[in-house]
Amino acid sequence: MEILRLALDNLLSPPVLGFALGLVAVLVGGDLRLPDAVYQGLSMYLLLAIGIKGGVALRASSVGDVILPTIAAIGLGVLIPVLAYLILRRATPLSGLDRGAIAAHYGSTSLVTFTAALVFLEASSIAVEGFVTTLLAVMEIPGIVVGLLLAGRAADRSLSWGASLHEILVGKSILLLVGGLVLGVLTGASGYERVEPFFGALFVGILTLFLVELGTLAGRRLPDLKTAGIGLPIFAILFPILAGTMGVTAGSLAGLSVGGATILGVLSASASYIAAPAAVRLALPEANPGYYLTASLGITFPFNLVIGIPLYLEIAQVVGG
Amino acid sequence: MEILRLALDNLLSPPVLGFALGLVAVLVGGDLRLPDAVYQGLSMYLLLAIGIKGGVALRASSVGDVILPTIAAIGLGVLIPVLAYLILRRATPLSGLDRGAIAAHYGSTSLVTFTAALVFLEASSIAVEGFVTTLLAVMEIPGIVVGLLLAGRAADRSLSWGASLHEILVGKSILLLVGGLVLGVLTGASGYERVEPFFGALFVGILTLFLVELGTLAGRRLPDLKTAGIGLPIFAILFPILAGTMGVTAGSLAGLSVGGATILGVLSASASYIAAPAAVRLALPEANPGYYLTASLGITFPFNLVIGIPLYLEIAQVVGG
Amino acid sequence: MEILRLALDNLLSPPVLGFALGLVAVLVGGDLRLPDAVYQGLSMYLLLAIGIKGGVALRASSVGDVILPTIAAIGLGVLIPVLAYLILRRATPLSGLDRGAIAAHYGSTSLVTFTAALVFLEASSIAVEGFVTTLLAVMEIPGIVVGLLLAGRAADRSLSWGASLHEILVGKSILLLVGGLVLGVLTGASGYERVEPFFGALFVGILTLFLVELGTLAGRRLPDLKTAGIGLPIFAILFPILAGTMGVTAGSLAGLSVGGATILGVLSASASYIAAPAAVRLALPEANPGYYLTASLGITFPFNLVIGIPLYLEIAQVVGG
Amino acid sequence: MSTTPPTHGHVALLTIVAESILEPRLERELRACGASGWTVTAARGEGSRNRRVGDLDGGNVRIESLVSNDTAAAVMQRLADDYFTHYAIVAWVADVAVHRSERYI
Amino acid sequence: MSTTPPTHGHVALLTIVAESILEPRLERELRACGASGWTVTAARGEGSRNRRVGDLDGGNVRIESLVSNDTAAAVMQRLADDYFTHYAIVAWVADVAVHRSERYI
Amino acid sequence: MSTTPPTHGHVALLTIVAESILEPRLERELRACGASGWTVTAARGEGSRNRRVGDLDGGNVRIESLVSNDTAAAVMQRLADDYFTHYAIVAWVADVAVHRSERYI
Ligand SMILES: Nc1ncnc2c1ncn2[C@@H]1O[C@H](COP(=O)(O)O)[C@@H](O)[C@H]1O
Ligand SMILES: Nc1ncnc2c1ncn2[C@@H]1O[C@H](COP(=O)(O)O)[C@@H](O)[C@H]1O
Ligand SMILES: Nc1ncnc2c1ncn2[C@@H]1O[C@H](COP(=O)(O)O)[C@@H](O)[C@H]1O
Ligand code: NA
Ligand code: NA
Ligand code: NA
Repeated sequence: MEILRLALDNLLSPPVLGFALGLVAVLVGGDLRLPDAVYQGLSMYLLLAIGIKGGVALRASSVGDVILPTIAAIGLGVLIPVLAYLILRRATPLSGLDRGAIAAHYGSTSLVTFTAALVFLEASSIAVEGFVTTLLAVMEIPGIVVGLLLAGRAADRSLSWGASLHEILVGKSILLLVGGLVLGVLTGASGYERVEPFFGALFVGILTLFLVELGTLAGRRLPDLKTAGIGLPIFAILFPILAGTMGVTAGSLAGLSVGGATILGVLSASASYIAAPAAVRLALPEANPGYYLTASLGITFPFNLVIGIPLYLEIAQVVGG
Repeated sequence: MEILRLALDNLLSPPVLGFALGLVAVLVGGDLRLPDAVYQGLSMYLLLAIGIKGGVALRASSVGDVILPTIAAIGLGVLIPVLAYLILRRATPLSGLDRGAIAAHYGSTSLVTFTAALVFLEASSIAVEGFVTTLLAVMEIPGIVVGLLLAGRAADRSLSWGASLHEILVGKSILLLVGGLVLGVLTGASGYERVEPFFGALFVGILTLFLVELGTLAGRRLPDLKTAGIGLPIFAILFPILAGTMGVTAGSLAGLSVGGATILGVLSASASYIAAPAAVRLALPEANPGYYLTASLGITFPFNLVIGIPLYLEIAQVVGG
Repeated sequence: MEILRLALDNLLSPPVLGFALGLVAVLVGGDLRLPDAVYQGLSMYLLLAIGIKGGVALRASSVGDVILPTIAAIGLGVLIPVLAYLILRRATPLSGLDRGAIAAHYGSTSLVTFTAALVFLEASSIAVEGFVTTLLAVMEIPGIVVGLLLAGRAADRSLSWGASLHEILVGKSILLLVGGLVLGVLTGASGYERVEPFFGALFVGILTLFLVELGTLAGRRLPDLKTAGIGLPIFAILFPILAGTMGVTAGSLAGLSVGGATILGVLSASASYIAAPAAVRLALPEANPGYYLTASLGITFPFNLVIGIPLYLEIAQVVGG
Repeated sequence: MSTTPPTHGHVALLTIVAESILEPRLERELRACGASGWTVTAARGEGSRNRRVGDLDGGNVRIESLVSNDTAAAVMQRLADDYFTHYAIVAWVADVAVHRSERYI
Repeated sequence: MSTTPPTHGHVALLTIVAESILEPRLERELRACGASGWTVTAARGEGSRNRRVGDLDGGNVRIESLVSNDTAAAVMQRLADDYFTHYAIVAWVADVAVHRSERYI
Repeated sequence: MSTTPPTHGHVALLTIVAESILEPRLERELRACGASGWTVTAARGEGSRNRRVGDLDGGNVRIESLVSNDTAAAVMQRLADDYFTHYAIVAWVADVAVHRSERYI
C-alpha cells in the first residue's frame, strides 16, 4: 500500500531518525542536548527560513485563494481548544485549570511538526500551496487565548492578560515567522535565489540536528507519564487524529489541494511546545507542566511525526481525491 | 534610470530586508537578537570568509596593481578623521574629546557595509578587483589612531596607548581578516573549491541573519538620537557622502575599476562599529557612546546600506566612466 | 615525487591552514577561540556528520569484509597503549601513573585527525571502505581502558571505574558517532541525499573553522613543553610513526584497500584529546595534564595533520601496492 | 583578623534564581521596589519541585541586585506573595560592603 | 544602619567553582550531604595551579547551593578529603538570609 | 542557630561586574593587588548610567576573587581611582568562610 510505503519512508527519514536518536540517548542515560545558544540560534533559523520560503511562495498566490483557508484556520483555532477542554473533562480527572492549559497547547500549533510535514510532502512529490505558512502564523495565537480563557473561567479568576499576551505577540516566534513572510514576499524569487543555499538547501539537515535536541527533551518528559494517569496519553494520541481529520476536511472544503489540506490537518493535530508553554506558565502558574508538556511534547509530537503526518495525507487523499 | 533600479534591488535584497526586520522588531517592542555566542560565531565566520575569498582573488593580482590603491587607502584613513573632526566643530557643540571619538569611527571602516557592497556589486554583475579586502584591512586601524590622537590633544592628556593599540591589533577582527587573506592566498582556487559551499555559498544567507541582529542593535540606539541635537544626525548622513565621493575619486585616480572605486568609496564612507568603539571606550572612557555609536551604527550604517552603496556606484560610474 | 606533492597539497589545504592560523594567533598574543557553545555545537556536527556518512557507506559493505578489520582494530587498541607504556618507561623519567595516562591517549583515537585523513584521501581521489567509521568507534574505548589499567597497577590502587567508564560510554562522542552510524544505515543513500547539503557539502568548511580553534588550544599547550623534558616530544613524534606503520600493516593484512589501510594507520597513530582526557582526569586526577595533553594535542595532533597522514598513505602504498 | 573589609558602607545583595520566563516580570518588580540596577547571568539548576518549563527556553536566570535593606525586604515580600508558591524560584540576601553605598540606596 | 535584612532566617550559601568535568560528581556529593537544590552557571577562571583539562570541554562550572550549616561543613569536608588536592576547584561559604529557611535545612 | 559555618578561616570575596571590554585590565589590576585567582562568568545587566558599548561585544563580565581583606581594599581603591567614574562597573565585597584561608592571602 502506498500509504505504508510513505509512512516507512517518513520513519526512515533523517529528521525522524534524529528525533529517535535524541530519545534513545536519554533512555541509555546520555544527553544529546545542543548548547542553549546553538539551540536558540537554530530555532531562529528554522522560523526565519520557513517564513521566507513561505513568503516567496505567497507572492504567487491570489488573495482569493487565501481567504477561505484562512477563515478555516481561525475557526479551527477556536474550535479545537474548546473541544479539547470538553473531551478532557470526560477522559481525565484533571481540574478545569489544567484542562484549559492543555487546551491552549492543542489549540496552537507546532512549528517543527509543520516543517516535518512540508519536508515529508516534498519528498513524496506532493505539491503544497505557498501560503500555508500564513496559516501556521494565523493559528499560533487564537488557540492559546481560548485555552487560557477556559482555564480562567474554570479557576474563577481574571488572568494577568496584558503582560502575557503582549509577550507572546512580540515574542521571537511570531516576529520571525511574520517577518520572514514579509521578507520573502518583498524579495521574491530572485532575491531568494541568493540565500537559498543557506535558508533552503540546509533546511532538512538543520531540522535533523534540531530534532535530536527535541528527542532529548521529549525523552526527559516520559517519566512524568506515570503520574498523569492513563487518560492523558490516550487523549494525546486520539485527539490529534480527531483534530487532524477536522483540519483536513475543513481544508478540503476551503478549496485546498491534497497537500494543503494535509498541512491544515497537521496544524490542527499538532500541539504547541514553545509559545503555548510560555504563555500558560505566565498566565496560569498553578497549572502543572507535568501534564501539558508531557502530553504535547512527550506524546503528541512524536506521534504526529511518525504516524500522524502520513495518516493525515492518507485522509486528505480519501477526502479530496 | 539604472541607478534607481539598482537601489530598489538593493532595498529588496535579503540582507537589507533582514536589517529592516531587526529594526522593526525593536520598534514594536520585540527583540530579535541572536544569542551572544551565535552572534560572535557568525561574525568570526564573516571575517574569515571575506578574508579567504579576498586572498584567493588577491593571488591573481599583480603587486603593481595593488600599490597605488593601498597608498590611497592609507591616505584616506588619515585624511577622513581629520576632516570629520573639523567639520564636527562647525556642525555640533560637541567637545573635542567627543569629536575625536567620532572621528575615529569614521576614519575606520565597517566590515558589514563592505560586505553588503560586495554582495550588491555581485548581484549587479559589476566586477571588483580581488585585492579590495586588503584595502579593508589596511583602512581599519589608521583612522582610529588619528581620531584618538585628535581627541587626546583636545583633552590635553596623553592616552594609555600601549594597551589599547595592542588589543586592537591582535583583536579577532584583524587576525581573522588578515589570517583569512593569507589562508586564501596559500590555498588558492583549488583549495577554496572544497570550502566554497561553506564560506561562499552560505555567505549571503548568513549575512542576512547577521543583519537582523544589527538592525536590532541599531534600533536600540535610536532613542539616543533625541539627546544628541540635530547637528549629529545631519553629519552622519552628509559626511559619508563627502567621504564616499573622496574615496571613489581617489580610487579612480589610483586606477581602480568602477567596482573597485565603488568599494573604496564604501570603505571611506562607512563608520566602524566594532573595532573603533572598543578602542575608543578603552582609550577615551569620558567620550559619550551615546554620540559615537548612535551616529555610526544608528544612522550612517543604515544610510550606507540602503542609499549610500548604490549612490557611490553611481558616482563611480560618472567619475570612472 | 607523488608523496611530496600530496604532502604539499595537504599542507596548503584549508583545514591545515586553519590550524596554523589558530596557532599563529596564539603566538602573536591573540586568541581565535570560538565561543564555547559554538565549539560544542560544531563538534556535535562533526561527530554526527562523520557517523551518518559512515553509516550510509556501511550499508553497502558485506559483514564478511568488516570482521577482520574490526578484529585488527580492537587488537591495535589493546596493543598500542601497552607498547606506549613500555616505551615511555625507557624514553622518559615519568611515573607509571603518568605513563598510563599518556598510554590511554595514544590507545584511543582522534576524530579530527581521522576526519582530516578522509578529506585528504578524498582530495587525492583514493577510495576508502565505507565502514572505516565503524573502526573509529571501535577503537575509541579499549585503549583508554588499557591505559587506565596500566596506570592503576602502577599506582597500586583500584580506580573508581564505574562512574568514569559509564560517563565515557554514554558521553556525547560515542552516542553521536554510533547514533549517526545507525541513522546513516537506516536512512540510506536516498535519505542522505536530502541532508547532504548540510552534513556533506559543508563538512570541509566547518572542519576548517574547527581547526582554527584546535590550533589555538594546541598553541596554548606549547609552553608546557619546556617542563616536560626532551623525551616526551620525541615520543610524541616517533611513536605515531611506529603505531601508524603497525596500523597500516594490520589493515593491509586484514584485507583493507590502500585507502582503508591508511585510515587504520591514522587511527592507530592518532591520540585522543577529547574522550581520553576526560576519562583520565576523572580516574587519575594525580596524573599531570601538562604531559598528556601537551603530547597528544600539542605535538602528535599537528604532526599527524601535516606529515603523518601523507606518510601513512605512502606506507600503505608500499605495503599494499 | 578583621572580617569587615575597609570600604565605605554596607548594602544588601539580593540574589534571585528563577525560570527565565520570569525575567521581565522580576525586573519590573525590582524597579518598582526601588532597585536602580541589576546583573543577570544564565543558569540552570535543580530543586525540590522542578515544575518549570524552562528546559524549553533557556533554563534559569540568576539576577543579583545591590539594594537597600528596605528594598531587599520589599522584593522578598513581593516574591513571597506572588511567586514562591507557583514558580521555580529561590532568593537570598547577603550583606556586602561597597564603595559609596549611597549609590544603591 | 542595621546590616541584617529583615527576612526569615539564615542559611549557608555554599559556592563551588570547579572544572566542568566534575559537575556530575559534585552534584552527587551535594545530594549525599543533604542539599535539596543548587544552581549552576558556566564560568572560566584562573588560579594558582591551572592543572585542569577544562579548556577542552567547557571551562569551569560554578555551583551554588543554599544549605544548612551542617551540610555546608560536610560538603567542605568531602571536598577537602577527595578533591582539593588533585582537581582545579575552590569553594567558599557565606551566610545569607532567606525566606522560610526550613526549606533548605 | 550559629551563623558561622565551621570551616577554617575567613577571607574577602570581591565581586566586580563590568563591561566586558575591561576584562583584561581588571585581571591585571587584580593580579597587581595580590589576587592569586579569580572566576569569570558572562553577564548582562542594567544600571543607572548605561554608558557602556558592551552590547556590541558580549555584555558584561562578572569577576569574583577570593582575596585577603587588604587586597580587596586595594582593588576597590584602584576601581575608585580609575574606573568607577567613566566605566560601567560595580563592585562589592563579602565576608566568606573557606578551607585553608592561607591559600588566598
Ligand atoms: N537549595 C538551593 N540552592 C540553590 N539554588 C536552588 C536551591 N533550590 C532550588 N534552587 C534553584 O531554583 C530553581 C527552582 O527550584 P525549585 O522550584 O525547587 O525546582 C532550581 O532550578 C535551582 O536553580
Ligand atoms: N582566589 C580565587 N578566587 C576565585 N576563584 C578562584 C580563585 N582561585 C582559583 N579560582 C577558580 O578555581 C579554578 C581552579 O583554580 P586552581 O585549581 O587554583 O587552578 C580557577 O579556574 C578559578 O575559576
Ligand atoms: N545595583 C546594582 N546591582 C547589581 N548590579 C548592578 C547594579 N547597578 C549596576 N549593576 C551592573 O553594573 C553594570 C553597569 O552599571 P551602570 O554603570 O550603572 O550602567 C550594569 O550593566 C549591571 O550589570
Ligand atoms: Na493544533
Ligand atoms: Na570610513
Ligand atoms: Na591511537
